[in-house]
Amino acid sequence: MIREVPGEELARRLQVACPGAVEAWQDISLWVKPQRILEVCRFLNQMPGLEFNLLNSISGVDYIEHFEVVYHVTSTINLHSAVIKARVYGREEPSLPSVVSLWQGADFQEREVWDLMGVRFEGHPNMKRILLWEGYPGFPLRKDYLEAPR
Amino acid sequence: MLGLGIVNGLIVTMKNFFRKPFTISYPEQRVLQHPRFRGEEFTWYEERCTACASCAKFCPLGIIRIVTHPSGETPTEGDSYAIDAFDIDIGRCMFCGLCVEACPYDALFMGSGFEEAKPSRRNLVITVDHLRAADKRPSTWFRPQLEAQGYDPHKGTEVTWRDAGREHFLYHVPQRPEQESSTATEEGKP
Amino acid sequence: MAFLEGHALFRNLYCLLAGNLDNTVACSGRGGLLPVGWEWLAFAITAFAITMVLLNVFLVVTMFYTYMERRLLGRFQGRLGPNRAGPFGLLQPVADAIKLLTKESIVPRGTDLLLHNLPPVIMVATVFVTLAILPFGEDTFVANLNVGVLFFLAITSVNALAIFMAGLSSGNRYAVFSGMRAVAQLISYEVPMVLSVVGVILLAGSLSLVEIVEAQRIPFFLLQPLGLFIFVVAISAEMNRTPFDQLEAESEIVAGFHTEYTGMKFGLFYLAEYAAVLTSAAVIVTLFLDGWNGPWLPSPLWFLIKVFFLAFLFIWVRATLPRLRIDQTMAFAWKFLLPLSLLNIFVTATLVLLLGEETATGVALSTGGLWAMAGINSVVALASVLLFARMVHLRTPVHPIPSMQPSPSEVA
Amino acid sequence: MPIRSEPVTVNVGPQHPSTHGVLRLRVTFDGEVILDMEPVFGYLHRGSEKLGEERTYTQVITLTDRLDYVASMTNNQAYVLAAEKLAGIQAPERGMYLRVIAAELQRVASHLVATGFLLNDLGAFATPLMYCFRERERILDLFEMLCGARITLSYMRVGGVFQDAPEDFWPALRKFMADMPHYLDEYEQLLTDNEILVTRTKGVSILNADHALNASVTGPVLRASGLPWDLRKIDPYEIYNRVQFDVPVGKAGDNYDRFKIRIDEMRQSLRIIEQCIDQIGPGPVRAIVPSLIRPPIGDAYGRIEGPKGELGFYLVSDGSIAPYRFKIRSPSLINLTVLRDILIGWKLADMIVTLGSIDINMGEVDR
Repeated sequence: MIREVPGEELARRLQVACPGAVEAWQDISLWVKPQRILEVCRFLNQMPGLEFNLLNSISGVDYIEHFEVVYHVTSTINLHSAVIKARVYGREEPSLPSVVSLWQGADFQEREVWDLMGVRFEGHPNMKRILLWEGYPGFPLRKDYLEAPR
Repeated sequence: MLGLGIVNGLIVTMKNFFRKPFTISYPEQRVLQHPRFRGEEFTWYEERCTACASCAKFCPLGIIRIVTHPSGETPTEGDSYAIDAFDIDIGRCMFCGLCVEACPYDALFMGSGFEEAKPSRRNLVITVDHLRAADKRPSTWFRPQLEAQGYDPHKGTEVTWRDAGREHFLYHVPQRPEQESSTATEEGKP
Repeated sequence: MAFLEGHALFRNLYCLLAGNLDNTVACSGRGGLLPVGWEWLAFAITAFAITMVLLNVFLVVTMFYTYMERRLLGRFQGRLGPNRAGPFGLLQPVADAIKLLTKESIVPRGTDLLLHNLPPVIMVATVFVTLAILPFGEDTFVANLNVGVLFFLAITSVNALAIFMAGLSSGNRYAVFSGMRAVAQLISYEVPMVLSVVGVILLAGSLSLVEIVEAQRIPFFLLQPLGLFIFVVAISAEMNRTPFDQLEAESEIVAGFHTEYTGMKFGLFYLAEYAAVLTSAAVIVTLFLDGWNGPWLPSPLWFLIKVFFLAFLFIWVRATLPRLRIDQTMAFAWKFLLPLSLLNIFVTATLVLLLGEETATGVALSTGGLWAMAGINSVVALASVLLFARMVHLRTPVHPIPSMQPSPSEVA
Repeated sequence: MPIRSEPVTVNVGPQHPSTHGVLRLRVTFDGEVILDMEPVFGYLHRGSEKLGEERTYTQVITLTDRLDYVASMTNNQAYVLAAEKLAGIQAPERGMYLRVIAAELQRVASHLVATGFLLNDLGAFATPLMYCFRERERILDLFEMLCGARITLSYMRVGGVFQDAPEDFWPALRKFMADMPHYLDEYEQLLTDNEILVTRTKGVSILNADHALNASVTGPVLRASGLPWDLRKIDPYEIYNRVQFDVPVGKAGDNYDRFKIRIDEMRQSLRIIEQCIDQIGPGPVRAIVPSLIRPPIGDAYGRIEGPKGELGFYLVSDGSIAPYRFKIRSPSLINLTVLRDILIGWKLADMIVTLGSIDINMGEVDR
């Protein structure tokens, strides 16, 4: 059975390692500051006892006033999983650091979030569109994207 | 690395050489579909239909178009709406059967055929006249009352709206085993 | 039947036309249809007639073979195979031919037209030229060439050139891949193929295919099991059959050298491919399977039966085996087949020396000696193949990644 | 003087016989050796995630059918589990058993397709493919009995399955279960010891477990690398904790292991189905669920062990009848992350085989 680590527990540990990085927590979710996501993820990935070595998925959600990038991570060693979320504000050029240097599996997923949601990941080696072609106008999964341009 | 694996493989193919082929020559031979097969050609019983348009609402693609007008003087006494148009665009239909599942009066059934090729896309729209005139050979998909009769659209005769029965409301709720006797076909008739 | 049985095709027709006045051909009859002095016309008519008959019969047989291959492949795979055109789908090759003939011939832009159009013709021509030397039955052949084996080996090697031309002229990168593979593979497999025939020549004492068949008191596949194995493998590589179908490896390089060929040009490639199976099978029958000889039935029929039996084996193998990688294919030729064929020559030559008896014409073997040789050769073949299979590893280590940049010396 | 050679760039696909759909690989070759490779996606992008935001929770099921169209059943299952997690619905027991039976049948079918096409990529002229499809047809027949369709199944509903299996399903399933092991033996006889196959696949494109895990590779590809990471075992959903089965693992993580592990997994799936047939009891197959589900505001990530890897659905609810965000974690796409790393230095022919051994489905890659 994979235990879902409560956000509170993670927040307590992060308080020591990366002070000020945590914004909030609720149930199994943990909100961190987007600029410090790489730092938090490195801690989660490398800290003994946590060792989240499998990045399940990166999702982007458009909450209109902000974007939320959701990281589902699992540890195959300690058999627990966590949900890390980062709120990114601004609709023009929202961006946050990339975690490709930690998990290679973030490569295509971050590109997908950029492609469909328009959230840029700084430090990604190949930040190109993945499903749509370069120069496609708009980001289809945003809520204000209503109709495909002709 | 002695070539024995290759010889083994040759034996297997030779064994299959003498087996009966599993493909069939389509127009002459046909695979008989299961009665539950979700085919084209929807079966629709006008007598049952109240034109509530549940099917149109549940269709994921929105390809069912229903236009009605109040038919009789006393709609409150069970007189249904009259149907002006009941178009199903099977050119876009994906035969998920959600419309059949949504129908509260068991008026709409999936069909059982699959040879509905038409020369033009426009002809792929099933109109209300087509639905009225079509063979009433419904699929038993999501219609346990038909399954209980042992009905097979590929063998049996056409089914009138009286014989098609009504799916008992309690069919899908947890007390099904106790209610099984009450879902008999006689009871389902209106 | 008398036409085919016991008489050479060419001689019979020629004698009918020209009579026995010419000394070049020995005729049994007396006068011919044509007056004296018109022997050249008789020769021309005969040659033309024979060629037409042979080509057409062969084309029909090839068409039947394409049908048979597709049908049998279907059966091997649990399918039915083509069964729509005509009874049992027998007219399928005709339908295919009509389809291919009526299709548009598309030529890629910027290609050399000559280079583009020549390869299909060469491919078909090489296969048909092979027919000239094949003895189809007792005394039934077009030409009894005294260097028949060499002629066959020389003609088949022209294929590599044709395929390379096709690959390069298509302007398609898959075709270029195929062309490069063709050069590598076809030339590599020529070596073991030639060497494996040497054993047969040693035993028969002749290069003429007719004389090789006549020399087979015991069928050579008993005397030369190793040679037969190598020859079959090498020739299936020569005609691009699985597991050596690198040149048109569908899953890798789409259609290989004929990716850009359409219509009848593709049809000619297709025809050459299937005709090559038949001629190759015929050569194997001639060299190793006792040619046209056989009890009860007329000799051409025996020949046909043996050819189609071999063709069936080819189809069977095609239906079963996956494909080797190109470097493994090459390694198989050089590391496995070449040493084996050299061993075969060595063993055969030694045995001919040891068991043979001096006769007026040279060294010959008695029937007892032949049987002894068959036994020894079978043991040698089995042992050496197993030994080599143990020793040779086709798996290659991961290729070192070459640098993308040219070295400074090259730039300079 | 060394021969001067130039690298050549080839677009393998989107129209190529063995890119399993419309995948395009931009490959740089030196001769036949791969120097660089970049997959290009999007030729089958249909915007499923956007479409899902405009459909009710039940209607979305029809979208999931079309993600990995050779494994619709497991797609349905993953989505339905995510939606149940979101809405707090518990499916009745018989419904869960039926789901597991259907999902395991689908896993067998998907692995059959994977094996068949892998052998087709290896150049076996469609023979193993036809044999695999013969058995797959029988599974599709079973699906037709269950839900009236063969490919786009839409069998599962939030809160169970839409309808109980018909009477004639069980004898047919038993007959299939009796026949299938023999067919698997036949595949093994035809394939696993074949020298050509072994030569082509052993030691080729090795992926070690750490690399695989770091690149989020899941499913048979990860297990072939030696890590027994199977969500059915590690995080048992539905009734997987009530059945006994082994998790086959490979040793080297090469193409051969990825091929072999699928055959072993088919045997394990048959074992699971057999136990399910024994354990399944009478009862309802569908919980009482309103036709228009309105889950509470929140999010849920439901995942299953799909035939191709961890298939997850991340659903966000805003309390309405349609998901606010419908995100698909597609294993096919994410497994391709390692493709470049395990291909460089190998040959053109290996590229095709490695792609086949990873077993992608373009419907799921591009969504």
